[in-house]
Amino acid sequence: MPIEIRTASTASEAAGLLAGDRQARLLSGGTLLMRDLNEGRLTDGVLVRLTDPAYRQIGVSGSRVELGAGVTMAMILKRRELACLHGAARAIGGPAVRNMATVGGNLFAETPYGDFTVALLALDAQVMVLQGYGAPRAVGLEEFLAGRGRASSGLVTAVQVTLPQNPLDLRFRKVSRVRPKGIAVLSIAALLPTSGGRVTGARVAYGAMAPTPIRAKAVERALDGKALDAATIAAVRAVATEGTRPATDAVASDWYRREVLPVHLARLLSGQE
Amino acid sequence: MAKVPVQFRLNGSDRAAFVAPADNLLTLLRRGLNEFGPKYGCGQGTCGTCTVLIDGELQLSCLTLAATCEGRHVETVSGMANGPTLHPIQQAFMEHFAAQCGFCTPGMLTAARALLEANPTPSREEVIDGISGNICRCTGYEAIIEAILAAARSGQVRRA
Amino acid sequence: MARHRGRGMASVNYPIGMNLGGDPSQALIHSNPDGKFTVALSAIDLGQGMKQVTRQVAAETLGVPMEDVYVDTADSDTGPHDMGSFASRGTHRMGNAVIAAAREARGVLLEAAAEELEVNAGDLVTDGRGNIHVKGAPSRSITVKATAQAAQFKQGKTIAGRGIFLIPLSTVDPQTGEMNPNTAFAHASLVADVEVDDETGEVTVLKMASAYELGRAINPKMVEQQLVGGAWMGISHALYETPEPYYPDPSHGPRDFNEYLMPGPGDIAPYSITVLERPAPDGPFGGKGPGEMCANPVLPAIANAVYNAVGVRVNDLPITPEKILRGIKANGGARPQPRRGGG
Amino acid sequence: MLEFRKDLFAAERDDNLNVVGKGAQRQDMPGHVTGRSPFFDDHAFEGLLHLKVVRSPHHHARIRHIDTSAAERAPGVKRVLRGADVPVNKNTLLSLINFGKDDEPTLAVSKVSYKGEPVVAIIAETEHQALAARALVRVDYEVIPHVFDVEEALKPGAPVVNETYPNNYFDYHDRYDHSKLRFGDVERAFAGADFIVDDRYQMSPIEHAPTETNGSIAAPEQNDRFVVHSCAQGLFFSLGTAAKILNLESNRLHFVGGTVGGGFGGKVDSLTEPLSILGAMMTGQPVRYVLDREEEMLYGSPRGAERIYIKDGIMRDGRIVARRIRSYFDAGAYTRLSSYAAIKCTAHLPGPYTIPNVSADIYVAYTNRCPSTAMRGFGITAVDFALEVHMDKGAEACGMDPMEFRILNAYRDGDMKAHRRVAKNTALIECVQVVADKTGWPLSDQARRQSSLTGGGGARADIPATVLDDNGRIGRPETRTGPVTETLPAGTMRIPMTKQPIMEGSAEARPTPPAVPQYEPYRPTPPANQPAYQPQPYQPTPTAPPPTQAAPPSPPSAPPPASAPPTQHGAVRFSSVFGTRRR
Repeated sequence: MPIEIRTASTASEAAGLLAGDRQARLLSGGTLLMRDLNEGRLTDGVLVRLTDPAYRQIGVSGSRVELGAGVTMAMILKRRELACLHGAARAIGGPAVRNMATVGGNLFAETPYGDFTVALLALDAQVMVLQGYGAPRAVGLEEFLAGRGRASSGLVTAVQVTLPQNPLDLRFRKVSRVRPKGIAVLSIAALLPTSGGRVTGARVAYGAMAPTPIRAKAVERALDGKALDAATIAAVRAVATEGTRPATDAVASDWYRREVLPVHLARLLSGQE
Repeated sequence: MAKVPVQFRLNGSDRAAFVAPADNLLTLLRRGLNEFGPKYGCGQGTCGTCTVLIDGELQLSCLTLAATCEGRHVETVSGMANGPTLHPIQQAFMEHFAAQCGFCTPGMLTAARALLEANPTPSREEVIDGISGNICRCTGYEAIIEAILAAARSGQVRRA
Repeated sequence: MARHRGRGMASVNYPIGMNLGGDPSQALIHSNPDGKFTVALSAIDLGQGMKQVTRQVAAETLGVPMEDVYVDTADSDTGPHDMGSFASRGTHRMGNAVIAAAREARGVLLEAAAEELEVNAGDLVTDGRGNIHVKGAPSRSITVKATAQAAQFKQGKTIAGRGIFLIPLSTVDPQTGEMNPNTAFAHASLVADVEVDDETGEVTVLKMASAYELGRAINPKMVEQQLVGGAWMGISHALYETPEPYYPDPSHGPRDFNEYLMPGPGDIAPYSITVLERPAPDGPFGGKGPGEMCANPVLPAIANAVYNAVGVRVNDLPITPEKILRGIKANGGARPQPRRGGG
Repeated sequence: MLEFRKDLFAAERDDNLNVVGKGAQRQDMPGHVTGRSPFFDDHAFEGLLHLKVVRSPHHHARIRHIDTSAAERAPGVKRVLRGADVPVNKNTLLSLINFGKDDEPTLAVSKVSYKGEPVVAIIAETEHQALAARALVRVDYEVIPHVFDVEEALKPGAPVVNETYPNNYFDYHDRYDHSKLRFGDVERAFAGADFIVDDRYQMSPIEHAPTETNGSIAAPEQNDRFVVHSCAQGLFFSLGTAAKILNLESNRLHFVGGTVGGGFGGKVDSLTEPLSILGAMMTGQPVRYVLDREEEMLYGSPRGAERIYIKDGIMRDGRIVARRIRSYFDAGAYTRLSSYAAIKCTAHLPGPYTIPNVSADIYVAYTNRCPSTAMRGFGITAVDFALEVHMDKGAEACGMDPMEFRILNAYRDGDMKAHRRVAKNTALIECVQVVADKTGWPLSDQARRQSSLTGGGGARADIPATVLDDNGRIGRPETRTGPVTETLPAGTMRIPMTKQPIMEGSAEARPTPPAVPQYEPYRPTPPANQPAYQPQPYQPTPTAPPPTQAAPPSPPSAPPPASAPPTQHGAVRFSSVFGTRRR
C-alpha cells in the first residue's frame, strides 16, 4: 500500500488515527519524516496531518508556558517572552529549517540532533501526550525520552515549561564544527538559579552525549549550594562526564566528546566564549 | 496510485495539478509544472537548493508535502525579476560575481530575499545566518555575502 | 585555557593540462550574416567559467567586441570533440583551439574586407570595436557587419573557422620515469594565520595571503572567483572534509551536508591575493589556469601554521580538533613555536 | 582582495589587449541569477521514468542468487535491469585513450567488491515506486574477507579485490607494480647528508560534494537515436564510455550538457549515463537516473586517499640533496582514473625544487571501498600537502627560515627536473617573495635578490648518473626492495621529445604562427656566472663548511658535449605508454 495522507482537525482525531494504525506517523514540520519519504525508507503507510490551530499555539501565562508541539523554532524566536529559549531555537538549522522544525519533532530527533530538547530538559519540561481519545497526560521529559524508542507512545500535543525568573539563568551552548549552522559535537543547557550568590536547584542537560538528551546529575550536585567560583567549576569539571555515553559519528568520536565536554561546560559556567 | 488535486498560486499565477500523496513540493514544481528554478540538491533539508517562499515564509520544498500547499502562495527564483528587470538582489549577485556553477544560486537568492524583506539592513552576521541553510561548493561564500550586503545598501529591497 | 596564534606557509607549482598530453580540444566558429559570431564547443562549464573564458579569447583573436561573440556549449551534435573539463586543461587546451578557429575565421573576415576595400588583406587591422581598416589609414574602413554581409550575400565566402589543439602523447620510460609531462606550470605561495585552542583543539583560520603566478589572468574577476572559492576548499580539505572520518575504517561515513563537514559562511577568513603573470609560451595569450591548484597551498600552510601555534604536527588529513588535542596531550601541553613576521 | 603585480615579468608580456585581461561579466551569469541556466535535470519529458539502483550492503561478497520477481510485479515498475542486460558489462574509463584493462561492471554479476556497488536497476513510473520496488529485490550474498588498507592490500595473501588485477595493484608498463622515478643516487646522497628528515603522511579521501548530484536523462529521439542530458565533465568522454558499454555507434547518441552544477572531478566517471540510456533503449521511454545525496556522499566516487612516505637528505646550509618518496594511491575496488593520477604524481615529483637525487615509487592499490576518481588537483593536492609540510620540517631541521629554505631550493629556468626535462617559465621564487612582502615575513636581502630567471642551468641542468633497479616486477612482491641493477650514465635520455603541438587552422588564414609548446632538448649550459645563492640560516649559523662528501653529488662522468644529441634508447611502444595496454 502506498503512502496515504489523513488530515485530522483535532488532536483527539489525530491520536485516534495514530492509535488505530501502528504504521501511521504524524507529519509535523517534515524535517525528519519527509527525508525518510524522499530517500525511500518510508514507502507506505498513513501520514497524519494535524490542522488544529492549538497545535501551533504558544500559550504564555506568567512564567508558565505551553508550546504546542507544532510550534516552530521561528515562532519561538519571534516571542520576546521566550528569550531564554532563543539560543536553543537559533541552534536548529538555518532560517528555512527554523521555519519548519517543530518543538514536537525535536523531541524525536536522534542524536546528535535535538538541541532544543536539551534546553527543555534543563527547564524540566512536561510533555503532553495523548493516547487515543481523551485528555493529554503530562509526562516528564526525562521519562519521555527514556521511552522514546518504543512504538505507540501516543501523540505529543504540547510541551509545558516554567521559565526562569531571570532569563539569563538558562545558559545554552552548542558546540559544532561548522558556523553558524552545524550539527552538534555536543550541546549543553544549564539552568542556574542563584540565591544569595549561590546556585540553588541547578539543572544541567547535555545533547549528543548519549542516545538521547540527558541530565548531568553529578554536575547538578556539584553545583547546588555553591557559588559559581573557580573551585566549584573545577569540581564540576571533574564530574562532568559522569553518566555520558556519547557516540562516535561523522563529526566527532566518543573520546573527543568526553574530552571536551568538561572544557565547554566550564566555559559555559564561567561565562567565557 | 490515487492522485489528489492541489490548487495554489505559483509566482502570482494560479496553478492546479494532481499529485501523488507522497510527492513533495519540489517534485510537483519541477516534474509536474516544469518550474525548474528550485533545484534538487539533497532531499534531506541539508543543502538549501530547493528553497522557496510559501506564503512569504522561507521553506524547503523538498521537505514540504505537495498536497499541503493547497491554497497557498509559492514563490521561487523565477518570480523574482519584474519582467525583464532583475530584482535588486539578482542585480547585486551579477555585479559581485556571486555565482560560479549557479546551482545553489536560486536557493541563495530566495534566502537572501526572505532575509532582506524581513530585515532590510542586516549586519554581516545576520547575512551569514540568513544563508546558513544554503550550501555553496564553489564560491567560498564571500562574494555572496558581499552581494547581499550591497543589495541591502542599495535600499531597493522593500520590506514584505 | 589558551588560544595560540600560528603562521605557516607553503609554495607549490601546478602542471597545466593532462599529464603527457594526448588530450585534444576542437572548436568551431562561424558568423551570422551581420558579423555576430558563435563559438561551438563541447567543453563543459561546471562553474569555472569556460563559456566566458573562451568568449574573451575568441573576441580578442577575432578582433571584435566581446558582445559580438557567444559561446554555445555543449551539444555533441554541434560542438566538436573535446576531452573535457578536468586537469586544468580547459583554458589552456580549449583556449588554444578557440584561438586556432578564430584565426581562421578572422582570415576569411579580413579577406572579405580586403575585397570590399580593394586592398591586401595583410594591410588590414581590426579596431576591436567592430571596424576593419587599413593599417595607418583609419578612414579607409569597413564595419565587420558590412564585411559579413558582403561575404555572405555578395562574395559567397564562409566566415568561419575550425581549430584543434593537441599536444601529442608522450611515452614514459618505465625504469626512470622520464617523460614529457606538461608544457606549462603555474605557481603559488601562501601564508595562513591561525588560532588554535589548546583545550579543544579547535582551529580558527584568521586570515590568509597568497601570490599566484598563473600566466595571464584572462578574466581577473573569474580568477578571483576561482582563487577565493579554491582557498575555501583548501581550508575545508585541511580541517574538515572526509567521507571516511576514521579512514581506513570506512564506518561513520557522512550521508548529508550536515555530517559532511565543510566551513560554513561563518568560518571564512579574510584573504588577500596577488596575481603575477609570466605568460606560458604556449598558453592562450599566455594563460595557464588556476582552477585546480587554488586549494593546494592552503592545506600545508594551515598544517604548518597549526604546528607553529601549538607544536603539533598532524600528518594525517583532515586536521581535526581531535587529532590536534591528542597531539597536545601527547606533548604534555601546547608548545608554541617562534612567531614569523607580523601576524 | 585581488591585486596585480604587473611589474613582475613585464618584459615577457604584451598587455596591449582589447578583451583578454578584462573582468567582464560571465556569459552565464544572467541565466544563473534568474534560475534559467539549463542543468541536465531541467528538461521536461512526457512519460518520464525513474531509475534507482540496488546497491551492495557488503564490502566484499559473492553473489549467489538475485531474485527480482517481486520487484518486477511491483506497482509502476516498467523494467528491471541486471548485469546480463548490459551489452558490454565491463569497462575501464581510460580505455578511450587505450590505457588499462577493463575491470569494472556497470551492474555486478558474480561478486561485489565494495559497499554500494550497483547490482540491479529498477525503472518505474515514479521515484517512489522505484524506491518501493528496490526494497523488494532479494540478493543472496556470501560475504568474503575484505581489505581496507593500501599497504595491507599489497601484502601476499590479501583478499583479491579486483580479479582483473589479482595482486591488488595496477600494472605499470606491463612490467612493474608501481610507477618509478629515478634520478641520481639517493642512497649515496643520504649517506652524505647532514640531516635526514623522514615521515609519513596520509591524505584523506574527499567527496566532491557538488550541490548538483550526478545524474542524467536519456530519451529516445527520432532516427533511432537517443538524446542524453548529462552532467558529464567530459561530454565526449561520457558519450564514448556509454557507446562502448552499450555497444552503440557514437552517432546514435546525442549528448547535451555543458551547464553543470559543480563537478570538481566527480562527474568524469559517467556514473549514470550508461544505465539511463540502456533504460531508454529497453523501455522506449525517457529515463532519468539521478543519485540521491546519500548515494552521492557514500558511493559517488571520492578523491582517493593517498599514503605518502618522504625521506629528505639535507645539508647544513639548507640544500636538499636527496628526496625519496613512496606513495600509495587508494583506488578503491576499480581503477577509474587512479592509474593516471599516479603518473601525474610521478611527473610532479619532487615538487617545485631542484634536487639532484630523486627516487619515487608510486603504487595504485585496490581496496574494498568505493572506487576513487579525479578531483581538483588530482595526483598533486595530496603530495603537495606532504611535500610542503615536509619542507617545513626540513627547514626546521637545518635551522632555516621556511621561506628562505624554499627560495634556496626552488627550481629556476634552465634547471633539470627529475623527469629529465628542463624547467622553463618558472616563478616560484617570485611568488614566495611577493607573499613575504605582503605578510611582513622577514626575508634576507639575499633571498629578496633571487630570481627564477637567473642562477638556474649550469650544473643544475645536468642529468646525473642514475642507479636503476628492477624492484617490483609484476607478480613478485618479494622483489619490492632489491639491489641496484645498473647505473645509467649521466646525461642519458631515453624518450624522444614530443613532436610540436598541433594547432590547426588553414595556413593562409593564420597571419602569425601560433606560439607552440616545445620541449627543450637537454643541452648542458656553462655554469652561470652569477654567484650561487648562499643562504643565511638564522639558527644555527653553520660554523664549519659541510663535510666534503656532503656536497651535492656531481655526475661521476663528464657530461656529454653540448652538441651531442641525448642518448635515446629503450623507448616504450606507443600503445602502452601509460601502463598496461587495454585488453
